[in-house]
Amino acid sequence: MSATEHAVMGPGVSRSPLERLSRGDLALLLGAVVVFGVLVYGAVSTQGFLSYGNFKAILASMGIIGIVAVGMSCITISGNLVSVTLGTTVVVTTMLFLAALTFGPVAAIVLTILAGAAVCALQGFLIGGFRANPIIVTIAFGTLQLGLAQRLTNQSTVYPPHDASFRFLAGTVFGLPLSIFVLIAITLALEFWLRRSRLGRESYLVGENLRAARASALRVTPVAVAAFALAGACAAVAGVLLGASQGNATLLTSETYTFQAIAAVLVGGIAITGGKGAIYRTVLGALFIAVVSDMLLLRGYSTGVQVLVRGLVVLAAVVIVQLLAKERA
Amino acid sequence: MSAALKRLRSLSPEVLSPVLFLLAMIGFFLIVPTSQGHPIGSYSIYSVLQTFGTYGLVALALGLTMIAGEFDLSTLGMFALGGMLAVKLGESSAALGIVLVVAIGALAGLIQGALIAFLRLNSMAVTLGGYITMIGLTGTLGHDKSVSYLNVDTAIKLDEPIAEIFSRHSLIVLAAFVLVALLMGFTRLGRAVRAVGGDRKTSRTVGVRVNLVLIGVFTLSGMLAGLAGGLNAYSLATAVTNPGVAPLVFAATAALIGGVTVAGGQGTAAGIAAGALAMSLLQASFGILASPIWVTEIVTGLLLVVAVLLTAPLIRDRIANARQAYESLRARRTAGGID
Amino acid sequence: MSTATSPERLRFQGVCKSYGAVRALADFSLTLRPGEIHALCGHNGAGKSTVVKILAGLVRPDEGQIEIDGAEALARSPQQAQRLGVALVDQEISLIDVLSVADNLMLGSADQPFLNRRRAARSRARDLLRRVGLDSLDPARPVSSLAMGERQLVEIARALGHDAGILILDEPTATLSEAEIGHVFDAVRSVSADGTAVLFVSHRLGEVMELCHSVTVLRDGQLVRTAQTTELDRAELIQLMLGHEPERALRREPPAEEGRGSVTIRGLAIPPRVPGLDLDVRPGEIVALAGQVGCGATDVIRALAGHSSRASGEVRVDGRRLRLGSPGVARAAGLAFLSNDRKSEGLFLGRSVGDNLVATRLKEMSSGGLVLERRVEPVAGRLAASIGLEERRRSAVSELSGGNQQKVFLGRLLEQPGTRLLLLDEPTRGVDVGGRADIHDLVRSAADAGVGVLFASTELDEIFDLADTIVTMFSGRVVAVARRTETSTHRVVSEMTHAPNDREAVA
Amino acid sequence: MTSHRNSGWRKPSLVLVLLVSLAALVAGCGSSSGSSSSSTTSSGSGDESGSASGKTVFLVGSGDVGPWAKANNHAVIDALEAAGAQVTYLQDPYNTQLQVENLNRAVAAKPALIMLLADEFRAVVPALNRAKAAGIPVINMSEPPGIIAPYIAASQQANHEQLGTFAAENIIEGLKEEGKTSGNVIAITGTSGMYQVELRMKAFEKKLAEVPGLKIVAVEDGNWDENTSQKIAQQLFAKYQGSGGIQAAYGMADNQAVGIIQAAKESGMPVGVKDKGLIVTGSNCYRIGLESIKRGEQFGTASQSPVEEGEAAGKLGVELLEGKSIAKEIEGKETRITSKNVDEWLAKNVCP
Repeated sequence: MSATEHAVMGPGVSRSPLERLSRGDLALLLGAVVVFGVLVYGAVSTQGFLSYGNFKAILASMGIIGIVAVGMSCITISGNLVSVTLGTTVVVTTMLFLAALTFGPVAAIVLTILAGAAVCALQGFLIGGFRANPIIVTIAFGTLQLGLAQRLTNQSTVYPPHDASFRFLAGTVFGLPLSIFVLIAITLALEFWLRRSRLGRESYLVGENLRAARASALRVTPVAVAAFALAGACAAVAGVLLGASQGNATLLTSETYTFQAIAAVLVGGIAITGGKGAIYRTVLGALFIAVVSDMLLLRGYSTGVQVLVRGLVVLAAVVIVQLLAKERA
Repeated sequence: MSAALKRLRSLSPEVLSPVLFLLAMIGFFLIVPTSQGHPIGSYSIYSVLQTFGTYGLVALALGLTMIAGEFDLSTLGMFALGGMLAVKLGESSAALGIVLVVAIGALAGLIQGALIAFLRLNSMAVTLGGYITMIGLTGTLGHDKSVSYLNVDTAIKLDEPIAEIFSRHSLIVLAAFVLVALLMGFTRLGRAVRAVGGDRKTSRTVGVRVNLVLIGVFTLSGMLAGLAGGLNAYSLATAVTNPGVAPLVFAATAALIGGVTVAGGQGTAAGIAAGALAMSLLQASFGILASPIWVTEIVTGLLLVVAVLLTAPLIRDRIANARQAYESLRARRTAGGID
Repeated sequence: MSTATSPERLRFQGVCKSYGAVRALADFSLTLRPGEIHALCGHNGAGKSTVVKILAGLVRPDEGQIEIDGAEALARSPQQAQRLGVALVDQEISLIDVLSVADNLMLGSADQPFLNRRRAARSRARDLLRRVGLDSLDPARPVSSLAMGERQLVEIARALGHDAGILILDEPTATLSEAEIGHVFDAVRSVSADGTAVLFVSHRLGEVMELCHSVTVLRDGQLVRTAQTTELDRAELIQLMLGHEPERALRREPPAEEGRGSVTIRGLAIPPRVPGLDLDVRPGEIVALAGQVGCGATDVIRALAGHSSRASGEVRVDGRRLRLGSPGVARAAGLAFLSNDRKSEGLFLGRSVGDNLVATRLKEMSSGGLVLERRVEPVAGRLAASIGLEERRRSAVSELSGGNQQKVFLGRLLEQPGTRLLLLDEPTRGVDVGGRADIHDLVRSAADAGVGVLFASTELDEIFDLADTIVTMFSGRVVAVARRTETSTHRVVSEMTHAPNDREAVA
Repeated sequence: MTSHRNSGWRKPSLVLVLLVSLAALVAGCGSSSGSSSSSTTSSGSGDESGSASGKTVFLVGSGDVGPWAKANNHAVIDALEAAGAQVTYLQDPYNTQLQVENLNRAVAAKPALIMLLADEFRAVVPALNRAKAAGIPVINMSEPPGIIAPYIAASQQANHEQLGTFAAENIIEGLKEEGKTSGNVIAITGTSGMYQVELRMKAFEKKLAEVPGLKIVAVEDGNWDENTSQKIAQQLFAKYQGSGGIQAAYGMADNQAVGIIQAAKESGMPVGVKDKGLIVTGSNCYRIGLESIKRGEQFGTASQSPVEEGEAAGKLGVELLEGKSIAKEIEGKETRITSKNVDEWLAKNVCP
C-alpha cells in the first residue's frame, strides 16, 4: 500500500528513507509487504480479475468516487475534517444538471459546477468564519439540500429534456471511461493549486495549526471557503458525469458517495486533523478500495461484505497514520 | 418581572437553551396544528413520544460523547446494526435479543473508545471507520436486504398505547434516559465526563482517569445506540440495512438545542431529553399537519444551522464581548447618573 | 510559633536532578516542620520548579532522599503524591471552567464517593470556601464566572480539601489583587495553624517577608542559604538571589534618545489586568517589559498584536492610529508578533523550516494568486542562513530542538519589509543557552536595522542582555522606565517584586 | 478568553421567535401547496352518508419516486378526488421507517379511509392493528395482502405470478429466436422485502425451470431503481465475463431493464435479438421500456399498467366511501408485451 508508505513525508519534507529507517518504518514496510502480498494473491487467485475488461471496470467504478474524494481531500487538508453530506451535493447537482440541459450542455455544466461550489462555499464560510463545527454544519446543509431538492422535484425522478445531447459525457476515450480522465485532470489541477497557489499553501498551514495561522494573520476564512468551494465543484463535476451516465436522477442513493469518498481520503493516509497529505494519495486510496471491492465482488461477496471490508480498511488506515505520526514526534 | 428576567439571565446556557427550545416547540405544537384545523389529542402526544422513543436514545448516545468532547458518528451505524442483530438474535425471545444487542453495542463502543483513548486518535476518524464497518456488518448479516422480525406480536405489544400516551417502547426509552440522568447527575461519573470534555489536560493533572472515562462514555454510547436500534427494529418488525442519516440529524440537533456544545464539557442528560422532546414535538407537528417531507427537512436543517452557529466559538466570543461592552457602558452610565 | 521543636514533616536530603546536560538541582536539602510556612526563592531557572515537581510526583530525582513524616516517600505520580499528603496549587490555574465550584472541589480527590450527594458536596464545599475567605461564594456557580483571584482561592480550597500535610503554593499571588492576596494569606495562615507545612514559592519578596517563617534561596540549582525571615531583610534576600553581579558588556550602542517614537501607546487598557499604560518605542530601540508572571507584560504584547478583543486605548504606528483587536490589522501595520507558545500559536510543526519561514509573507511572493518559486527561494534561503539553519531548510520543524524551533519562529518575523515593531513574548522560553545567545543576536541585528523591539520577559539575564530600555511592571502598572545603563539588577528585581504600592509599603 | 462562556445566550430567544415564525411559514406553505395536500376543512370521517364527497382519505405509499409509482399514485388520487374526497398524500422514498411513521400519522388523523402501498408488510402490521382498533378501513394496493389480510378492508392487486411468468416466457422466447436453449440469467428485482417481488420471482423461476439449460446465476435487489440496477448489472457483467458471460437479464420493472441495457452497452456487450446479444425483459411497463422494445433492444415486458391499476384502486376506494359492499380482493388482468404488440400498447398511453 504505497499510499500509507508516503504518509511520513509531506511535500516539502524530504529525507533519505534508508538512513532514517526507524522501527515504525520497518513495521510499516512489513505491513505494506503483507498488504501487497494479499493483493497479489487476490489478483492471481480471483477468477476474472486479471483481464482488460475488469481493469476497465475497476477504473469505471473509481472514477466518480475518486472525483468526489479528491474534492473531499481539500476540506480535510485545510483542517476542516470532512463533509458528511458531499454525496447529497452529488445527487442534487445531478438533478440540477439534467434539468439545466434545456440551456444546452455547456451552460448546464457551468451552471451545475457553480451551484455546487456555491452551496459548499457557504458552508465553508460558516465553518471558517465562525469556527462552527464542520460535521454538524455539513449535516445541516445536507438536510437543507435534500429538502430543497424534494420540494423542487416533488420527489420524482428527474429526466433530461428529450432533445438534449449530453451522452458524449458518458462515453469512452481510448476505451476508458471519460470520468477517469476527468479525475486525472482534476487531481493535477488541485495538486497544482495546493502547492503553487497562495491560498493552497495557506490551506496546508491553516490545516496544520489553526491557532498559529490566526496568530500569523493567515487568511483562515478564505481558506475554508476555497476548500469547500473546490469540494463542491468536484461534487458537481461528479454529478454531471453521473447524470450523463444515468440519464436520470433520483434522491435514493446519496450517502454511498459521501462515505466512499471519506474512506478513500482516510485510506490514502491523509490525517483527518489536517495539514498533511497530498491529493494524489486520495486517488491511490480510491484505487485501493476499488481494487479490493472488485476482488470481493468477483469472489461473490455481497455489497454488505464490501462495505464491511471498507470500514475495516478505514479503521486500519486511521490507526496506522496515527502510529506513524507518533513515531515521528 | 425583572426578577424573573434576572433569574432567567442567570441560568447557564445548558439550562436556558433546552428550556427555551422546548417551550417554543410546545407552543408550536399546541398552536400551529390547531390553527390549521388539526386539534391536539392524546394520540398526538402518543406519537410525539413514539418519535422520542425512536431517536431519543441516539441523541443521548451522541450527546454523551459530545459532552466528553468527542463525536460518535458510529451511533448511526450501531442504530442499524442493533436493529439487525436484535431481529437475528431475538427470534426466540425479544428480551434476550435486546440484552445481546446492548452487550454487543457495549463491545463495539469499548473497542472504539479504547482506540481513541489509548492511541489518542481523533474520534471522528475512528467512529467514521466504525460506522462504515457497522453498516457493512448490517448488510452482511441481512444479505443486503431488510429482514423481517417474525414475532409481530412483540411489535404490536411494544407500541401498544399505555395510559393513552405512552407505549412500552417509549417507557423503556424514558427509563433509559432516567437511568443515564441519574448516573450523570448523582454519581461522580457525570462530573468526570464533563471535566474530561471541558478541559482534558487539566483533568489529567488533577487526577481524573481520562482514558477510563472516555472508554466508558463510548461504551455507554454503543449500548444506548444499540438499544435504540433494537427497539426500533422490534417496533417495525423489520431491520433495515441502512437507516440513512435521519437519526444523526435528529440526534445532533437534539443534542445541540439540548445545551450540549461541540467543544464539550457542557450539557446534561435531562437537557438532551428536552432537546429530543423538542425535536419530537416539531416532527409530530409536521406529521399532524401532514406536511410533505421537505418541510420537515428544511425546518430541521435551518434549526440545526442556527443551533450550531449559536454554539460556534467565534460567535460566542462575539456575543460575550458585545454583552460585556454593553454592561460596562451601562455601568458607566449609572455611575454618570450618580455624579 | 514553635516550629523548631516539632518533628519534621518533610525532609529533602542531597537531592539531585539533571535534564540531559543541564543540572537543575544539585545536592539540595530542605526540611519543613508542621505549621511552618517556608518560602522558596530564586530566579527563573534557579531550580524552584524542579523541587516542586519532585514533591508533586511529576518528576523523579536522580539522587537523594525524600522523607515525609520520617518515612521514605517518593511519589511516582500526582495521585501518589496526593496520597502521601502533598497538595499542589500550581501557578497555572488547574480548574475546569465548565464545572461548578463544588464539582471542582471534588474533582481528582481520591476519596470522592461514587454517589454524588449534592447537598453533602455543597456543604463540604462551603466549609472549604470559608477557610479561604470565600464565605459568600455559591458553590453551584460555574468556575468560568469567577474572577482570577477567586479561582486561585478555590484552587487553594481544593488543596485544603485533600487534608494535606504539605501544601505547595507555586506563585499563588501572581494574578491576584491586593484584597485577594489578603484572603490567600489568611487562608494559608489558618492552614498552617492547623499543622500543615506550607512551601511558598514566590518572586514577591515583600510577600515572602510578610507571610513566611523561613526561607530557602536557590541559585543555579544550588542551595544558597536557609534562614528565618526575621534574620534577613529584603536587600539581603535580593543579594542572595542574584549572587555576585556579573560584569555586563554593552553589546550594542543603543539608538539616540532623540527621535520620534515609531510606536506610541497611550492609555492602553486591557481588562481585567492592565488598567492603562503609556509607552514609546523608537526605531531601533529594544524595550523590555520586565515583570513577574501575571504582571501584565504578556497582555500588553498580545493586545498590541491584535490578540485581545477587549483592549482599548490609543496606539499609533508612525503616527497612524492602529485599530486594536485584529491580528491581520496589526500585521499590516508592521507589528510582528512572537507568541510565548511556539508550538500551539507559532509554528507549523509538520511543515519544513523553509515553509515556516515564508508562511506569513506568501502575499509578497505571489502574483495573480500563484506563489512564485523564484521569489520564495532567495528569501527562504536568506532567512534560513540568517538563523543558521540553511542545511535543514527542508527538515520538518518538529524534528528540530527547542532552540532551533524558536529561531525558526523568530526568523519568520525578520527582514519583512514594512515591519516597524517586533512584539516578542518570552522570546527564549524553553531555549538552551546557546540558542538563547543566537536569538538575542538576531533580535539585536533586527534593531540595528531600525526596527523597534518590545519584549516581555521574566528573566533578569535576558532583560539585561538584550534591552536598551527596561520598563518594569507590577500588577498591570508600569513601575519604572530606565535606560539599561542607568539601572541595576538589584533595582529592577526590587521593582519587579515590590512596586511602590506593594503590600510591604502599606504594612 | 473563555471565562465568560455562559454569557453568550441572550439572543437565542429572538432567534427562536424568528425560527418558529419561519417554521410556521414553511409549514403553512407546505400544507397549502399542491393539489394533494389536506385543506383546512375538518375531517369528515363522521359523515355517514353514502357519498365520498368531503371525506378525508390518506394515501400512504412510496411516493413519486419513479414514473410508475407517480402515475399509479396520481391515478388513485384523481379517481378519489373526482368523487369529491379530500386526499392527503404521505410519501416515503422506499423508506420503511418513514412509511410506518406516515401510516401512524394517517391513523392519528382518523380519516374515512387509508389507501396503502406497503414497502414492507411486516413493518406496517402494528400500525394497521391500530387502524383496525380505531375502525379506519384500509385498502391495500398493488400486491396480494399476505400477512396483512386480517387488517384490511379490501385489496386491489396485480397478478404478480403472471408478471413473473411472462418475464420468463420473454426470456425463453428471445433466446430461442437467437437459437439458444441454454445460458446464464440474472435477475435484478424490486425492493426485496416486498411480497410482490417474492411472488414474481417464484413464478419466474418456476417458468424458467422448464428449459433446463437456463441457469439463474444471480438475483440482486435493485430497489425499483434504474441507477442501482445499472450499477449492479455492470458488476455482474464483469463478474461473469470469465465464466461464460450473461445471456439474459430480468429487470423487474422496465426502468430497471433499461438500466441493464445501458450497463450492457457501456460494457460493450451486444443487446437484442438482432445482434444475437443479451435478452432483456421487464415485467411492468414503462414508456421507456416500450420504446426500447420498439428499437429492438429490450425483448419484452408485461403490462401492469399503473394507470389502470390506480384507477381500479381508486374506484374501489370510492365505492367503500359510498358505503357499497365491495369485493375483498380484485386482481388486475395482465398482458405480455413484445415487439408484436408493442405499438398497440404505445398507442394506449397507459404506461408512464
